[in-house]
Amino acid sequence: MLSLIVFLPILAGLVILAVPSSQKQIIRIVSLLAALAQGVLAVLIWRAYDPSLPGITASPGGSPLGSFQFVEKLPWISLKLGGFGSLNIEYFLGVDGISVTMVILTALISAIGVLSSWTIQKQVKGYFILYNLLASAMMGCFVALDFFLFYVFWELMLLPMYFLIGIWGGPNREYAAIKFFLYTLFGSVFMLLVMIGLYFSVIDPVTGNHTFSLVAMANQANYIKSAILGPDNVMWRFIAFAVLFVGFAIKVPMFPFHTWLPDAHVEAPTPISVILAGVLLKLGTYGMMRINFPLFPEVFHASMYVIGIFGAINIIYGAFCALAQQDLKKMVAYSSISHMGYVLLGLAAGNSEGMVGALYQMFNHGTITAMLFLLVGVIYDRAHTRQIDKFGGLSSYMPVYAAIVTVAWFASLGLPGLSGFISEAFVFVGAFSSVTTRYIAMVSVLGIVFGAAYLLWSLQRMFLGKRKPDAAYDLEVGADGHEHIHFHDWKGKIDLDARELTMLVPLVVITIFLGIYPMPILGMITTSVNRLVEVLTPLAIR
Amino acid sequence: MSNLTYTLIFYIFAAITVFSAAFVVFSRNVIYSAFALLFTFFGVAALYVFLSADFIAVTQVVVYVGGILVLLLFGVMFTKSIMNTELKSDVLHIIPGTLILAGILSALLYTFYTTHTWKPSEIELHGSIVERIGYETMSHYVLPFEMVSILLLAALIGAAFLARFDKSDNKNL
Amino acid sequence: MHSLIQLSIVVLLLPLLSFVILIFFNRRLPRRGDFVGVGILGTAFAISAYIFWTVIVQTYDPAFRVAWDFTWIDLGKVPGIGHLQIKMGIVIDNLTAIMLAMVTLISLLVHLYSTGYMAGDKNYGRYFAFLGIFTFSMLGIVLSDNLFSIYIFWELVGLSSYLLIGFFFEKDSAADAQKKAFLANRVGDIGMWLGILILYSQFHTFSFEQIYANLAAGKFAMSNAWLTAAGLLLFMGCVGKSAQFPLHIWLPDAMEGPTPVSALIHAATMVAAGVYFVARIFVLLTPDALHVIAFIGAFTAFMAATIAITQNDIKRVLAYSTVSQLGYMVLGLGVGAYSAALFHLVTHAFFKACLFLGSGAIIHAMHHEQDMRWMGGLRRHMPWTFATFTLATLALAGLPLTSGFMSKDAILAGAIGFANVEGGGIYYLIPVLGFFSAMLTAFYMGRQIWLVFFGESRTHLKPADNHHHGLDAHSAHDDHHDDHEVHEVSWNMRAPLVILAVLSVFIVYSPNPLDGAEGWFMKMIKTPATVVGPANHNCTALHAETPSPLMAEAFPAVETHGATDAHAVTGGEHAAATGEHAFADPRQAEIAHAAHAAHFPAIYISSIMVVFGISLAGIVFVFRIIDPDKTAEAIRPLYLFSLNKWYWDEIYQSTFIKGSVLLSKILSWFDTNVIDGIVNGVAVLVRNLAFANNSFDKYVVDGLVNFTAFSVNTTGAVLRKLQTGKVQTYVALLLVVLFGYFVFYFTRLIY
Amino acid sequence: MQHLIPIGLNHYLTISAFLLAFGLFAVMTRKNAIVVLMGVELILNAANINFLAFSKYNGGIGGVMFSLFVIVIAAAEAAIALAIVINIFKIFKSVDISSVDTMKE
Repeated sequence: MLSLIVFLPILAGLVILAVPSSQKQIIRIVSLLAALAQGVLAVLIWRAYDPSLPGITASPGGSPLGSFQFVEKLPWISLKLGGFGSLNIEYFLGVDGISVTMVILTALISAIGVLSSWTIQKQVKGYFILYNLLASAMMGCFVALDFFLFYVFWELMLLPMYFLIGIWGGPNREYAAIKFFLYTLFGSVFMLLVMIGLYFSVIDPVTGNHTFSLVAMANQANYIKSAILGPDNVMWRFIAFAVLFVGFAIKVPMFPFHTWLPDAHVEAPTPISVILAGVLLKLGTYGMMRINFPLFPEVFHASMYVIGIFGAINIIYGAFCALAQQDLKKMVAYSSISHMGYVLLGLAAGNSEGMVGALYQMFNHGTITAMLFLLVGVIYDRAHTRQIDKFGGLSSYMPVYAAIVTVAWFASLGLPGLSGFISEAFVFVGAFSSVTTRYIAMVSVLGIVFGAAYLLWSLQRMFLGKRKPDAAYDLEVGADGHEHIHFHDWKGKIDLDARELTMLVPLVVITIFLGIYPMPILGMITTSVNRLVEVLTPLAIR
Repeated sequence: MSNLTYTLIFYIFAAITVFSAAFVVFSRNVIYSAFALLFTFFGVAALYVFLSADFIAVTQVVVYVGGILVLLLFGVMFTKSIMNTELKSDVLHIIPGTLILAGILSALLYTFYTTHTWKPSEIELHGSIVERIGYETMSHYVLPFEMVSILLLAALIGAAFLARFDKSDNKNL
Repeated sequence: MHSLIQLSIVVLLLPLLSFVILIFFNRRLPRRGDFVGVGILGTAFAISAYIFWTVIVQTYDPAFRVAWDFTWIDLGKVPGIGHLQIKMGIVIDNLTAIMLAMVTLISLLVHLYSTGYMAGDKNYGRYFAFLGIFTFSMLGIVLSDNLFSIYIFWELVGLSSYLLIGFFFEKDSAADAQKKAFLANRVGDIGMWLGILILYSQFHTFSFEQIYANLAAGKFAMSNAWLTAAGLLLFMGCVGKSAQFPLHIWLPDAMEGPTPVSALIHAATMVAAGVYFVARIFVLLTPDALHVIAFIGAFTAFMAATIAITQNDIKRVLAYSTVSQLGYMVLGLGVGAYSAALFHLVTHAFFKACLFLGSGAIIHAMHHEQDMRWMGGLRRHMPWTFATFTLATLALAGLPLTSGFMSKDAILAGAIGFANVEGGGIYYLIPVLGFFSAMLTAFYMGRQIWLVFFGESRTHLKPADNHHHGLDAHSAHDDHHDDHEVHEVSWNMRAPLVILAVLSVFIVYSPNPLDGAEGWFMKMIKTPATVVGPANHNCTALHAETPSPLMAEAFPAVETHGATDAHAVTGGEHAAATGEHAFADPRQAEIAHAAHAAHFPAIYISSIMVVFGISLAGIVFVFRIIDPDKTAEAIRPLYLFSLNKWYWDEIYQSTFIKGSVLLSKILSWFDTNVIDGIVNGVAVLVRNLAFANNSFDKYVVDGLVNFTAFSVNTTGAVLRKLQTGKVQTYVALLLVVLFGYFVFYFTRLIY
Repeated sequence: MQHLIPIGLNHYLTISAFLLAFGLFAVMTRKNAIVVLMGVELILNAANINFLAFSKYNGGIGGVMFSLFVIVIAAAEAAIALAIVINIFKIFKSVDISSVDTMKE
């Protein structure tokens, strides 16, 4: 099941390989079908998922696989390395509450990304092959339970992303692509080091060999006491945690490692922005929840305060930077930074409410920001500019677009009734309830106001009022006596067309539904998060 | 058959094999070489019989003599006209070749006769093994067998393709 | 589930249904679906009226309370806490029943009124949809039984207010106003949210009932300062929503919305939600918090009143008057005059809605002229409007025989009582400001009446360049705009005025025009017993400095009550049901006593003040014994101070807004230049290192490489001779090597 | 002489060594491609003799089977090689493989 959902896009990519590159429509449809099949599988997984099993790690006396579901475990690479012993890498997939939500999100965003890629005209075949590779790698990251396998998927993701930005991006695409590539590569190199250190510190309780299994690594009893990252080696564990954290923080992206994000977003084509914001950023925080924190719980506990401060900086700093932007996409990119700060803050709280909020925020940020980027793409397609000042009064001329923008913008600023609110609320509830992050939460709350400020301001400048003199479009009086809008060299429908509605309406519906009744997602994650919190709480406090 | 007769017959066939092989190599005339090769193959087939591999011997005769040799002769005739005096085959590196021949031969023989660690098994093959070959082919060796058959098929098709007589080539000739 | 709960859920969901129908289908319905909105609100009001009837008239029990909740979010077995569920629920008590009826009634009337006022607008259908979502959110606040859902509906109210203020979004001023309103509310909301967080972090529940039970049981583990902070932070929500100082700035600007919206949202319901919320959390407010609240209320009441006297826009005067009256309510709550404040909330809702709708009628009739200086003499053209407007004005000013008199008087009496109990001094500032504001209220309302309805029409005086037409409905009418064609409005706009005016008369609330306490309202809404203060032994320290003989008696009784019974909150109300005031908190009891004693002084003082105010307005603006312009000139700095609204907008503009924008620019610069600069600098550094490395490479490493290449080349030239291209040469070489191996092997074997 | 009378493994190996040596010599020195092919056949036969000899004196059937496959593959090789030779002939008008030295440069 999980293998299928991971490798379906690659299969589709292989099929596309066989399709002549002139058959653009077939290529798109094959990708779409793969994405839809992935979606169906995600729904099946969602339906079959048993929310009462916690996952995270093997409970004492329980199955060594932990209570993961849909587990697939096969020996993959077994190398005898002479003096180093043997290298045992497993093909180990499985989901628990933390990953299953991300699997669903990935399937959803992938499908929407394919739809959004319909307008790509340049080298369609190559684009979709890379796209499908990316989709597979993302999905793989979320279901891999072997650190090595995770790392493979993690790196596999980097390459298509580099090309997708570097070939199909905007005018400054090479710079952005290289920046993205170097930043994330920088992070992953450290991850590799820590991974190897962990490998030699952990013993699989069943086989007695060293193992890359994250399930075994998450159980502190499996560590060799005197090993490099064993419990005795406090300093090295601290360094490993920090290094790993930086690796993931780059992906989040956390201040001060965030500058690749605005560049990458501004240059990337719309679907790639959607994927980037919708799924890729989540990998950073997912990695923290899956790897960074449970493997080094005592270090996590000691550094909660610092993580919280960085979360708060992200929230407020991102909001302020967003306030100053003239480019709409850049503003949304900074809003992403701000919103990922909530995730960090929730994680830093270290309690169930905060973690649930963080995970739920990851999901909601995925859907909401995807929506924001799609909407930016819509206007960019038409007007070929994203300067906020070049618009004005769009509400009158594009009512459906304006309505969806309003929903998306308000979802982003955390309006109750829309999903973003619940996650932000839980993040704050958690952060405030934790004594460590209480004051940080009090400062971060300001982010709510500034978030509202930049979103409402941009909304006002673009959609309210009247057309500005130097706007990127003209007004024409139509046959019916009403004023209509006219974009230069845009032949399509002025308001949203059917394809765009197909992408946006499901996201709007999800956003509203999950804002009113969050249990379909929360129900899956609470058990796992509670277990995670237990694992993270040091024995002394537990 | 007495032991001596057995030995004698072996030596006769061994001599036929070795000398005809030498003739194959040293003869200047390709046609002669081909016919000498015929004898070599027969000699080898006889030796196979001595080695209790009668089935292989028959196969040797059928395939080598009936197939490969005929093929070689075809090749000779395709490429040279029979009546052509140029049937003689020139030689190259004759001195290093002879040296190497001598060297390798002596090295091998030296090895064989100085190595005392050969450990022939108590059991030797006796009598006909056709039935065992049949069983083995269809059980243990069925996969190689199938692969070899596919290889043969591919080789035949490939050979036919390679050697096909193009019209364009015809014009050039 | 109690049948009332079921009914209230229906009432809650009906406006939402209206919203959903209208937002999606308004263009397909006849008349853009306005009848859907009116019809649904009519139904909702009918059901609310039934609830009101059942609860207030039939049951007639001050302690009446039914509640119901369901699990909204289940967080499972949370480590360290246990099974954690977040519940949503509905509670119906007397206050809820009254608010429910009030909100649905005003909403219904505004819907009805809007069918006339908004007719012909291009977004007519959407307007009713927005009214629907507003009513839904407002009812949600009223019905909520926990802080979390109140917060949710609180923000939704903010959203609907945002949508409705900016309904004429093509006007830049409207777009600015809607943003300002939302942001000001957000600032208040984050305070409220922090307050909620403080309480949640202690008790892991949002439910009022459980929080109060826990507080009463003394389970609040943080210091008392935190509890006071929690109360004040929650009050910040009210500051935002009820436009109290310092977040009052948004409300006057919100008048950019359509006038019926101003009536519904910015006069009667939404702004009252803040007061309602403070009433809900009243029991957890510590005395310190209450003092702050009282001062903020008094200051707001006074400040807004001073601003209102110089405003020329008819709606702005009413807006500042709303701020001022809300200040009264907050003051009332702060001094502990709980029922009086809520009483004022209800009475104010009706007469202020009436005033706004009346002003809407005037604006409508005057073709969107809002400046009072160019009105005048309208009483002859619009008798119905004149009558109802005047009645409501009298109620607002607080003349006897009106509802406003009773409620304002009760608040002022409470303020005097409070000051007496607290021991005078600075606390007397509160009633003084209250009375002074009452006079100012009478003065500016008198001014409005005189300017608008009396005298002669001054339309022609209006400077031509000052023409400003809103984008309101009927802009087409402007073409054949005739000054003398001022007509009374149609029935669907008149009927709401009449109904609201009738509801401003004393008899609706109390048989005794001088004492609201004898009416059903004050009898049904009793001050709940506080769960902090002396009832909470953790908090006794707070009251060490204000010992009271009553405390010793009340304290042990309530402590046992609170510790064992989750319904400690209603304990006092149970006692009250028997007919006597039985305050759990001695301080409350003291203030109530003092307020009772101050009842008649308050009546006298306020009546005198009001009459003085109205007469002064008459003297100035009708008989012109004192020339207003000369007076204004004489006290010009004061006049400008008032006209420019105490310069609050400018102060905020130059500090917070400019500051934020500046900070954002600085941070953005920092981001692109410093952080990205560091990143790029590292890249340049690495590249320079690479260059340095490169030269090393070129001369040292490359030298070696070149040497190697040279030697390889020479060797190659030799070996090349072997590359004959002949297969057999290669075979020969191969065999030579093989032979060599043999030799090597054997020599090893031998030696 | 006692080496010569009971026919043993070494006899066969000696024969195969001769065949191998002759085969190699042919491959190495003859210019005619056909003769080179004949040399190859000799080498293959030498190998086959070794297989069967070891098989016989080891009692296993593996060598027999292997030699069978060798024969088959030899047949295939011969067919392909001859086809190649014919092609060479077509292109170079000769079967003299010493003239086929385009690999030189």
